[in-house]
Amino acid sequence: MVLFKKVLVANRGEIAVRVIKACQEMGVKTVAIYSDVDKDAPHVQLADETVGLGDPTPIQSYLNISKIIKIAQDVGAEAIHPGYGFLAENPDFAMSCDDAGVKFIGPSSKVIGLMGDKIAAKKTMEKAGVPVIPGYHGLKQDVSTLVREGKKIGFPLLVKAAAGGGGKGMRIVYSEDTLEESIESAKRESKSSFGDDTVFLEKYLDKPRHIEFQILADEYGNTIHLFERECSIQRRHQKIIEETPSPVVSKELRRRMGEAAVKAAQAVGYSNAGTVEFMVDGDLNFYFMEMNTRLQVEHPITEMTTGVDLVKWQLRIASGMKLTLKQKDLFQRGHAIECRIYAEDPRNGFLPSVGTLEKIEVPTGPNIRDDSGICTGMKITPYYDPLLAKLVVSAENREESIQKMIWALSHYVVMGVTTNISFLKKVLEHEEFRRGNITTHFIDNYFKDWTTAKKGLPVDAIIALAVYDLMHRRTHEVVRYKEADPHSPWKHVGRWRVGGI
Amino acid sequence: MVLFKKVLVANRGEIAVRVIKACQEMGVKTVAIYSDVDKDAPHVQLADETVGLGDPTPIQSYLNISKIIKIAQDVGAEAIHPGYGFLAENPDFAMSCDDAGVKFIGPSSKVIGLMGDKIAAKKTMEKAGVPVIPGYHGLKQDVSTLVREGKKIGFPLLVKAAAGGGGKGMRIVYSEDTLEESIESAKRESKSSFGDDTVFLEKYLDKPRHIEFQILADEYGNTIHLFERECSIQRRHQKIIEETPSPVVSKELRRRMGEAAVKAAQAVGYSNAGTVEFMVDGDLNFYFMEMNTRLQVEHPITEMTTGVDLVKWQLRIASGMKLTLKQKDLFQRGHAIECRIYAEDPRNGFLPSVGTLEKIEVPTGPNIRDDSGICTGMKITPYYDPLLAKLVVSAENREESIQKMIWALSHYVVMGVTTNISFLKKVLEHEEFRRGNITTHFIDNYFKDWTTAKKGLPVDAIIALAVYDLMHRRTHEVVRYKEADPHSPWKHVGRWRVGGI
Amino acid sequence: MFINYEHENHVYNVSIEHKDSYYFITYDNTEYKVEAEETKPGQLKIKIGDKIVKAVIAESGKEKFVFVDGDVFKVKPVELTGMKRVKKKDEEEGLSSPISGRVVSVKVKKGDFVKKGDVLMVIEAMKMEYLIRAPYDGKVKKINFKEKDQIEIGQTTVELEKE
Amino acid sequence: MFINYEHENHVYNVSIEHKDSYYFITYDNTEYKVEAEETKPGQLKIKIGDKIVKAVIAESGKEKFVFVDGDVFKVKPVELTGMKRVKKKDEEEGLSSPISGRVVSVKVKKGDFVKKGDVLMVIEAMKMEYLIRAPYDGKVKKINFKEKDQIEIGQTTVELEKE
Repeated sequence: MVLFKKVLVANRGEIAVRVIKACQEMGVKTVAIYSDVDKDAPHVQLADETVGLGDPTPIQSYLNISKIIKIAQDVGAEAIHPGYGFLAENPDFAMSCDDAGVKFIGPSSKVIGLMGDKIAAKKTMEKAGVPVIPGYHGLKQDVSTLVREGKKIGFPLLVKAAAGGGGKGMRIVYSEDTLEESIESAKRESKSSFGDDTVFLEKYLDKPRHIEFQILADEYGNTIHLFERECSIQRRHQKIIEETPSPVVSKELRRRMGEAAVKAAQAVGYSNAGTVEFMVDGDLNFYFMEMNTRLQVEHPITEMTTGVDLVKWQLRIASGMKLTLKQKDLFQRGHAIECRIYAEDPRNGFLPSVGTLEKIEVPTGPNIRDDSGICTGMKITPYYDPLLAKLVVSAENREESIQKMIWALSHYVVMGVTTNISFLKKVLEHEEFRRGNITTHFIDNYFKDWTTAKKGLPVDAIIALAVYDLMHRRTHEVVRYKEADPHSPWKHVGRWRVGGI
Repeated sequence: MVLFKKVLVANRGEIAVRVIKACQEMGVKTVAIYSDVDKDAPHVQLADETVGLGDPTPIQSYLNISKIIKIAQDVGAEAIHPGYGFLAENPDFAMSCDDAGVKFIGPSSKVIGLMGDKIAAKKTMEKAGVPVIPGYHGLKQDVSTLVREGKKIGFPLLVKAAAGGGGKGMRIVYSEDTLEESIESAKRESKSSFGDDTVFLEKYLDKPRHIEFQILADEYGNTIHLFERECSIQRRHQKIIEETPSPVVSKELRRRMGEAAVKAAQAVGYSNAGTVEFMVDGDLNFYFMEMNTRLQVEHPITEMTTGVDLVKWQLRIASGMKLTLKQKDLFQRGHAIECRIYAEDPRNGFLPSVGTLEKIEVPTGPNIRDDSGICTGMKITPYYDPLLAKLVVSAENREESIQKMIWALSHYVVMGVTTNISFLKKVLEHEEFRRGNITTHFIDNYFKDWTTAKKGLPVDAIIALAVYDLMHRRTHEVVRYKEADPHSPWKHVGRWRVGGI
Repeated sequence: MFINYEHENHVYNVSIEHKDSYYFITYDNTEYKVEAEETKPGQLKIKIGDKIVKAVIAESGKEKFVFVDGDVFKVKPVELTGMKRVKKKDEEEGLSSPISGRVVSVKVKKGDFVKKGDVLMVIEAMKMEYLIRAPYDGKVKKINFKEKDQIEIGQTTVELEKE
Repeated sequence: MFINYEHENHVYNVSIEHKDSYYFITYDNTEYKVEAEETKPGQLKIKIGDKIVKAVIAESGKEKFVFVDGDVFKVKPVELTGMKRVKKKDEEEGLSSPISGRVVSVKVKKGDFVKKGDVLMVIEAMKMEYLIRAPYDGKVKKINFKEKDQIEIGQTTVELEKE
């Protein structure tokens, strides 16, 4: 078996960069595709060949199956790596690749389809003996049936897009009052994101943790797991901080969950990299939630603690090589954390922020990894996910890993858009986080007020600005402060002392 | 036991940056010192406090014991980290720290003194039952005695500064003809570098490899080793590429050498981080060469394969904490390589290169670590060692690690001084290196011609320049090519075709 | 030198002077005596008493970004005399689009009576949906966008007449 | 456009034209038809046939640095007419300092006869010693530096009269 000679990367941003680098190290030529707004993006700079997609609208560019497959054929790419998001879990795309004679780097179209339908996936897992969460996964999708079934399950409950992932088309419902509206909205979002408005309902667990297991399986039935990732720190049902090992998973629980994950993968004849997501409740019972049939955003923390390069294995497996890693030879070492750096405003409901990146400075040091898809001068547009980069660190233990991450976040400068960097730091500094007392409600429980609180300009920033402006003497448009009327919005601000110095 | 609150870093360049970052992660405040030419250097940018040393001459700045100790006292630093080089192995400095009530982060002054005297060190090791290389370590230091003893040992032999390290004051002598001259030159260099002209002579081994073991010892007698580093790739007797594990060290040899290293450290009551260097011959016999009583330049490859942060442990040990790492819990995983990026010209005898750094671009990616002490606009002066940065990578195995390093070197851009980057790449690409067939003679054996060969401007570079200049239209000073006289130095260059297009 | 900085609708009045090797900054009735150096373009090292503050400053048009202790703040120098209020009334704020995106659905018609919390419009951006809810009971006076329209951050979606 | 580049004492003559979306470069009797784009300032992506070449170019005064396939080359644009030979005679080259540093010892006196290979001067820089050896047998005509003098790269250490 030999590796592909040329691979097309059907994605953008940090994951496209990650995949291109892995290919280049292995001597595989890479082809990047890009929409008009991504013309100068890092993944385009890095690739060996590049082909434009035109119109930045996702459906015209990174979701355009026929265009992408045609490009792969034109440039002679033997395989396509889909990254995550976009077409990564689209069974039609995998199928179209097969039809075009281009290898899709991932599991078979059939497995993607099965796991993409969350209802069918749960049924399959139940049959295979993997525990699942109580819920409604029925085919009757009229709103009144869903409302009735929802009431049966009780509150809080989760409305979730059957075809979804990454928080899209997902709603948490705390009472009957908002049930109907939430179901309708989730259906609409699911329809627009995935072209399918099927939703399912499930029990929202007490003190739930989101813990997932990384899987690698070759095309000859060899399947291993690479231990867990604790992904409980979420906002809007999307992960923002992930770590491994989980502070609550004992050796024994790890063994049992790992076996269940491997069983789940084998039950569907899984191949390539994948992730089995579990919900774990306060009593450490675990339930199968879904299987992500692709590389996961948070894969780097597994790489840092196991020493395995998951992307390289994806390429090897897809080119028909056997998995030479053995379960018994794998072990976790140290502790790794990932923080997702988003262009978003945590003080304003985590709304995405757009703008031009004026300045970027990235922390470097031992065991600091920055998987980034941005560069200075780049525009952050509303077309795509606002993920800028993933900052990943590892250290000898959890406490040191947290310290390192706090240091790294404090040295991560992104100017031009609002980011969640300072919010991430606050989460890591939180006493309950440090104790490992985390659930998927962590942000809601401890940061509800913070997210809406306005915060002033700290004195250090004021001093720095004034010094800078005096050094550069660029601020001439300064006028004497007038005692304004009492209804002025400026009333609670500092005023200078006349004759101060 | 609590950690120091404030540490002064008595060094510059990449190692000062490395130590400052480790301190900051642990919440320890840092004080950087700098000579006039280093005013804007990265270690100065990064530190919490900075104090100038003035005159860049080493003896006036980074070697100025009394000035540095006074600064430590003035700023209230409880400890001094010496890095490597400069005062790191100076027993007077360690002693002066003790006297001033400032903790020296390293072993005791007595141990540094003992190990710094290579002759006394060997005798101590011989007594402790650690094998040493045949040679002359006598006190009679007149040139005629040394010449007589040298002839007894036979050729090739090594002349080495007793107080030396890092290739300074070292000469290899292949025949009687140059023996006397080499001894004199080595003495002079030793005198000027270390203030001591004692040299010793030793047998130059057949197919010698330089393999060293990392040691960590606390102040309570607990001593562990962190496995080997293979450092055979050297030019001018200075390492340029290091890797771990060594391609020739078996599990059994590793156990025996590791035990000898721990025995060596314990024989002198060693504490803190240190390195026991061995020569290994073609039959895998190993001999104690010397002990470096400090952090080693190449420590990152040990960190990458063992998951241990050596600098943090240096700080913990010096502040009186116990070593909680146990030998039985340590293991190597994967393979790591370090390449030292020097401002030097491999095509011109590896002579240092000076200039201003016009542009720097650094490769990033999973398991790529760049320990760097440079920034754009910085001047590389003749005052200090021309080490710019250390590029370190790790991967699942040696072959992948080499591939990754080649990729990383190919993406490492340093403009303004001549560097050894392209030379390093050629070494890694060499078939014998890939096979692991390396000795300390590797560069001499395979790259003698290369180092003196001139190489032209490749066509790709010419095309890139022409395109760039056309795009920017900045080149106006162009004159028609005249058929020059046959003695012109330009005769073997390309000429354009008139009416080319 | 006197400077006014605007940040999140607040104005900060500062005075600064350079004397000998010190900068004297007066803000909020307190005087700070600091030493400062621009170590790289836009990179400041400031010594305030025992504390070392490192700041990074970038400019983009009239705006400045300042990075201090892991946080980035966006400010503008402002003139106070004759300045218009930049902040909208709170009531209007709830009706402006929180994001640039595309209108996926308009839930009301002109003349409709709505209750506080009712969904008026749904906007999609970056593959997520944002609901515009009525900030108070009222009557729909004007609808500024229709389905599939592009909408920019801050634009008013619907105008409501308070009950 | 015609350009001459000087690199390591060789001159490279190139002609280039831009037509449609292609650049036509002629060098050493070969014509190359390439597509090129400056993706970031100083960063070029060039398509030469099937091959993609990525180059980085930086300028410093008259000098240019070009990074291609992991190697950096320093070039200068040159005028050939009336140009002086920049390269010294080989004989002189061996006598010039290979590095900027400090003279630690002078081994000869004016009028001494030396043999090829004899050490004339020792220069120290960056904590290493460099020996200046006689490139041929000869008589010492002039010694340009004494002990402890600062010496710059390329400066002639000792002048020798050939035997």
